[in-house]
Amino acid sequence: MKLFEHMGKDLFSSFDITVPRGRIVTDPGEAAKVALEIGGPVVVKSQILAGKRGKGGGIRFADSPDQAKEAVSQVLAMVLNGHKVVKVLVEEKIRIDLELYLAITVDGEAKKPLIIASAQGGMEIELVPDEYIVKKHIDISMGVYPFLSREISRRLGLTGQVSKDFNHVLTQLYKLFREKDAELVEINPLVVSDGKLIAADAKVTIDDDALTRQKDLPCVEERTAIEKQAHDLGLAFVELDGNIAVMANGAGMSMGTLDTLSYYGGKPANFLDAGGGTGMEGTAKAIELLLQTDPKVIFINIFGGITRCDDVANALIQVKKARGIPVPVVIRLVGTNEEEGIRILKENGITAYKTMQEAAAKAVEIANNAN
Amino acid sequence: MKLFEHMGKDLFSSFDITVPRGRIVTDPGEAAKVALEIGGPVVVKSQILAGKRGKGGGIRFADSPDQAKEAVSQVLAMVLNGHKVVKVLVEEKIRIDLELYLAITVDGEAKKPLIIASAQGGMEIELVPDEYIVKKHIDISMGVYPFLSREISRRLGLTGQVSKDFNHVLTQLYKLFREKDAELVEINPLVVSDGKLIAADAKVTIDDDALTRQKDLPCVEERTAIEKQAHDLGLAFVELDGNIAVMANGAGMSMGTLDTLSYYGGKPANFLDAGGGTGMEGTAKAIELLLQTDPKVIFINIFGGITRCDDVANALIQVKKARGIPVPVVIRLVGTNEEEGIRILKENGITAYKTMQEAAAKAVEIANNAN
Amino acid sequence: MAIIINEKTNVIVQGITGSQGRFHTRQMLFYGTKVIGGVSPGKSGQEVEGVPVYDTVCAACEEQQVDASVLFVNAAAAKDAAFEAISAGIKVLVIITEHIPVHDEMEIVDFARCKGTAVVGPNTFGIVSSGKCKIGIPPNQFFVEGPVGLVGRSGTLTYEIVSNLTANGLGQSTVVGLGGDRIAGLSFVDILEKFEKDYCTKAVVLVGEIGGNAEEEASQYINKMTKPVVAYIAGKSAPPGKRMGHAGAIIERDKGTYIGKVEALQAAGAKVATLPFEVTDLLCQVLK
Amino acid sequence: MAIIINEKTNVIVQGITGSQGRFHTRQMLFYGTKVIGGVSPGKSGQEVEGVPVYDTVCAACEEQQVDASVLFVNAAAAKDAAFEAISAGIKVLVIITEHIPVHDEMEIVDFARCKGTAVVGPNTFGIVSSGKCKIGIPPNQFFVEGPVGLVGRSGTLTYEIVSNLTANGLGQSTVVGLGGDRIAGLSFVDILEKFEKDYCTKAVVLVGEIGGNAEEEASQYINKMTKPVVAYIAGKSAPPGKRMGHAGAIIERDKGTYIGKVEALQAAGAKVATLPFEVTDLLCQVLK
Repeated sequence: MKLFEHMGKDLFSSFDITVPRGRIVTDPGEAAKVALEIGGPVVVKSQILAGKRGKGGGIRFADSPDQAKEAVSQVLAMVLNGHKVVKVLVEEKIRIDLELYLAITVDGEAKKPLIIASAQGGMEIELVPDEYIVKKHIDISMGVYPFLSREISRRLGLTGQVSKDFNHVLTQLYKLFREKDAELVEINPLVVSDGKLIAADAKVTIDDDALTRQKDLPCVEERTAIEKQAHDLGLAFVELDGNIAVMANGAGMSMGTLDTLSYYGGKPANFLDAGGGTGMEGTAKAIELLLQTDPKVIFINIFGGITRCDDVANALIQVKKARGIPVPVVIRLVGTNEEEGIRILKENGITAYKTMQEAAAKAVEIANNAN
Repeated sequence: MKLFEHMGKDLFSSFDITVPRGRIVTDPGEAAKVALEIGGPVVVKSQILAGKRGKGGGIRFADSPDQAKEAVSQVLAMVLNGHKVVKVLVEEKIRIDLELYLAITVDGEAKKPLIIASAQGGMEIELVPDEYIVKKHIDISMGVYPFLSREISRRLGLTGQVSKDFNHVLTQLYKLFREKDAELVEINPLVVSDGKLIAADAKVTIDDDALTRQKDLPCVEERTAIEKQAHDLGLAFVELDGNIAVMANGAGMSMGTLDTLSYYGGKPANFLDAGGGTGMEGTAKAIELLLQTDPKVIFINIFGGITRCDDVANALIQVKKARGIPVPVVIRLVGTNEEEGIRILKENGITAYKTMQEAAAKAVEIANNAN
Repeated sequence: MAIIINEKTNVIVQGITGSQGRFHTRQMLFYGTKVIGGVSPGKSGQEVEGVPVYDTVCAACEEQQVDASVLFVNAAAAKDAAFEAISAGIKVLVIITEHIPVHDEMEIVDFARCKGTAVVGPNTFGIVSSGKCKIGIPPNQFFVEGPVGLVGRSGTLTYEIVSNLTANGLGQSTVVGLGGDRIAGLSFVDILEKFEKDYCTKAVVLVGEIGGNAEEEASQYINKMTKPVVAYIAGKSAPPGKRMGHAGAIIERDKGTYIGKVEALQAAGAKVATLPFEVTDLLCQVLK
Repeated sequence: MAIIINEKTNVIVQGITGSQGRFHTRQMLFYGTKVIGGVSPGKSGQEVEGVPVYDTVCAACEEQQVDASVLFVNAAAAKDAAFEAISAGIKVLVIITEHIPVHDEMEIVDFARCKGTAVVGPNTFGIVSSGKCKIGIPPNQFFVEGPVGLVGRSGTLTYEIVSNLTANGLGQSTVVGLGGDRIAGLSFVDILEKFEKDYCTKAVVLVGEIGGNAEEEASQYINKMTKPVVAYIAGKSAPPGKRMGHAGAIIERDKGTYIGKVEALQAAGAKVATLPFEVTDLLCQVLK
């Protein structure tokens, strides 16, 4: 779960990492008030979950409360990277002497937390050459020790008080990372401002699998309506832009199914991993989800392990009887209780395929002929 | 540094380990007040740092405030194991269904914290056979996890709610052990009282080397006056009951010196490890300490490594000139700046020995002839 | 022979009294796995499918040598259960549990590495040394003895390929599921090293996915292997930036792309199948 | 040969700009130790006795291969410095610092064990492979090459015995100080195992102390050794229950008594000297 910038900054504050003074507003009038309180030039920042706001015009500067009001009313009218702006952060404009980059993330290959830092932070961090990026793994049993931030400071060229403050920010950021089950905490830029370190931005992503034990965090919904339905059913669902609705069981199998459809020239409408042991009711709901994508054909590819083929067959028939399925269904069904599943389908006039490739080719043929 | 029981119990409370209600008192009148507040039978416990108070009569029971007053006045008059009682803990008398033993200490061989537990806690824990004692090491990088307390619960035969409470007590006790730099935390007995776990005693020893970072702990002074002087000088000093005052450098060397003196039939008056690099002033003060033990002879055994022989010689001469040394001095001096040290001594009429055994034999001879 | 587990491996099931634990204990026993005990706090004295249940792992270890443990506990209890098994000195730990928080996974893998425990998973289907021992959840019928070592991340995709192999007369020495989460105990390279040494394994199949760079790392080792390797990488058609179920299956920037992985594997001498069923054909070629 | 360190060992000094660090860097260089760098945060660019100073251990490691590090930092900084060395992959860490909190010591030793770093100390005089390399603080002049391997806990007591050996023509292969604190990295057994394998070591001296049961554990290994062992145990005359400087030198209940240790050693075939200077005589006997 990604947090909005202002939520990330609230977290930073609670972990004693300095952020610019400011507040979140939802209308231009409030913005003027906040600017007045701050009593100087302010920055107006759209709160959306996508990056590259600056380039899209989602960040404005204002020297007076009136200007702040004007800027906020402009930003609130914007749609950035497909996200409508509904909240805006108004905060003091800080002096920028140097922009650092600092992030902690999970490195799957090393199986450890990874610190990424650079003395060339700011908007173009992706373009900074490797030799200006410092990467250091953290032993999770040990945590962040002063020596580690001394080493990073050295590589970044930080000295004196800034280096000491950097140790504080890194230590606290790691504490946040650990205590809040973050997958990513990122400060870009971490600004050196009159000799002090200030987190001018905040990107925090929380591990979805840890949300049940992170109850005091704000809740942010990123999914589309249909993805949310799938998520609530415990299914992994991603919308795509094709016309073959796809259900398979297992993430790798689902990807393999998309690949096979693409190989035969088809365009999947979605990725849907029905997982293992979803049962008949869950499978029926998954099929209903597929119908919402308005496809030309439905392709079901099941290799029954925990999943039982008879459950899948019954689910399909149930949906068909209950609400009708207006498009052709191509189904491949092997594995646990295969015979029973095939029998149920046959009784209802559906012939199941034995191999993924035959079935995929058929589904693509139907979809392409329907155009 | 050992803490008094009441200090240990205050710590337990702050770590959410239940202790009997009670308060510390220093006069019988207060005791009656506390007993009145508690409103039932109370226990009166002398606060001294030695064990076996119960056997020495340092623990009394009282059914009324008057009895409590009487008991406290008795206990305050006592000297237990050489410790004069000046503080008494008055607390509720709890129902005892079962007495457990639970301790966490540092295991030097395994190099890890060690949990020691028994279902046969109480006064005679030293006599409980090994098969009724559960010992479990803790991986310090991991800490105490529920599985560990489940395993200990199983071995102790605890079940249900008591087993869950035991997990809580163990987890919190380990937290205390770690956060307070304890060498030992011991609860004996940990009482099962009406289905609840209550720490009826508290023994907590804090690592002396960690006291500088444990500033919020109470300060307890256990040393004799002369040991305290030595400690303040950075020297390790232990009073013994012989008549040969001994100074050596290094703990092993100091012990070896005592052993050698004993071998020749001598009785050391003390153990004094002058350490390494104490310098002339420190060495002079160490020699003055030796004089306070009122010995028959002073034996100085120096193998100069960091310690410089000329410093030792100068220190000895300085003390001799400044205040006189009323007893013979036998000195063995080898190592760093040996020639210079021997020359200084010779100028002042003292002949240094080359080997420990010759010197020790001589010191014993002098001491024994002086009787 | 086979790798990691064989017909002598004594296995315990942590979480044996849950429905998954019960079901798969039965399936593992059917397969011939020596399931010698189960652990479920507070349930000691019970039996599941004739297997004795203990309160703790130590209690099980007091009775018999335990070589491996498999976790069917829920995600919230997984770290405690894994630490319990590792602390008890069990050398193979198979973690079926999915949705374990990633910080817990990092801690488990770190502690296991320190103690010398091989962790298969988390979020894995398990490991099968065909005909000898199955630890995990794959359907029994497809796994028959033979010369192919297989390592993959996804369960059903692996079953798909294994069943295709078996249908074409190619049995397996050992099939290992690394697990679908971003953090996994054993890596491709760990498994490839073991297959390279295992004299029963004549050829190796690697079933990868887009995202991360595990396949690129594996390629470096494949370059040094004497045994032929056939690979399939899922996710060729996945759009960038979208998570596809597995945490691993996400492409960020230029890292972990399908093309990058295929090129690395081919440069290392592996044959790469475009679709899952082609793996069998390529294997037949390299085994000739 | 010798154990743990030799004439090729590249050494860095952590805390090189302190007075102890400076003094002993000079002494080690005199002895012939290859001190190739020092670490002192914020002091990079300086030199101590011609040795370059770096801000961090990593900075030193970027310049040259570092085989060992010796710590002269204060007790409060020791854990951080030790973790820095271990994290950097340095395989021998000698911790001279005394008064390190025991919890920090447990953490250091645990992390080192996990990473495969050999820790000598804390609160040790160090280690000397005579004539080749000295890491630590013993006076240079007494350590000459020869056939005796020596392991002890206390500095001056060890110097006493070494000087007596040297005076009688018995040089040393390696002399190791385990350190005087309750927690030590390497144990007697670790060192005895290395001496047993080292072909330059013909006989071994163990200098123990009352308290703990390290000497009892060592006895079990001595029983299996082919090389002769001579031991001296300090503290025969120490009264029970009193701490004698070293945390180890405390006798609790029946554990760690002088008699218990001597009996264990003798039962294992070691010769036990009653007084320090007798060690030389006993060695002469066993080396004949």
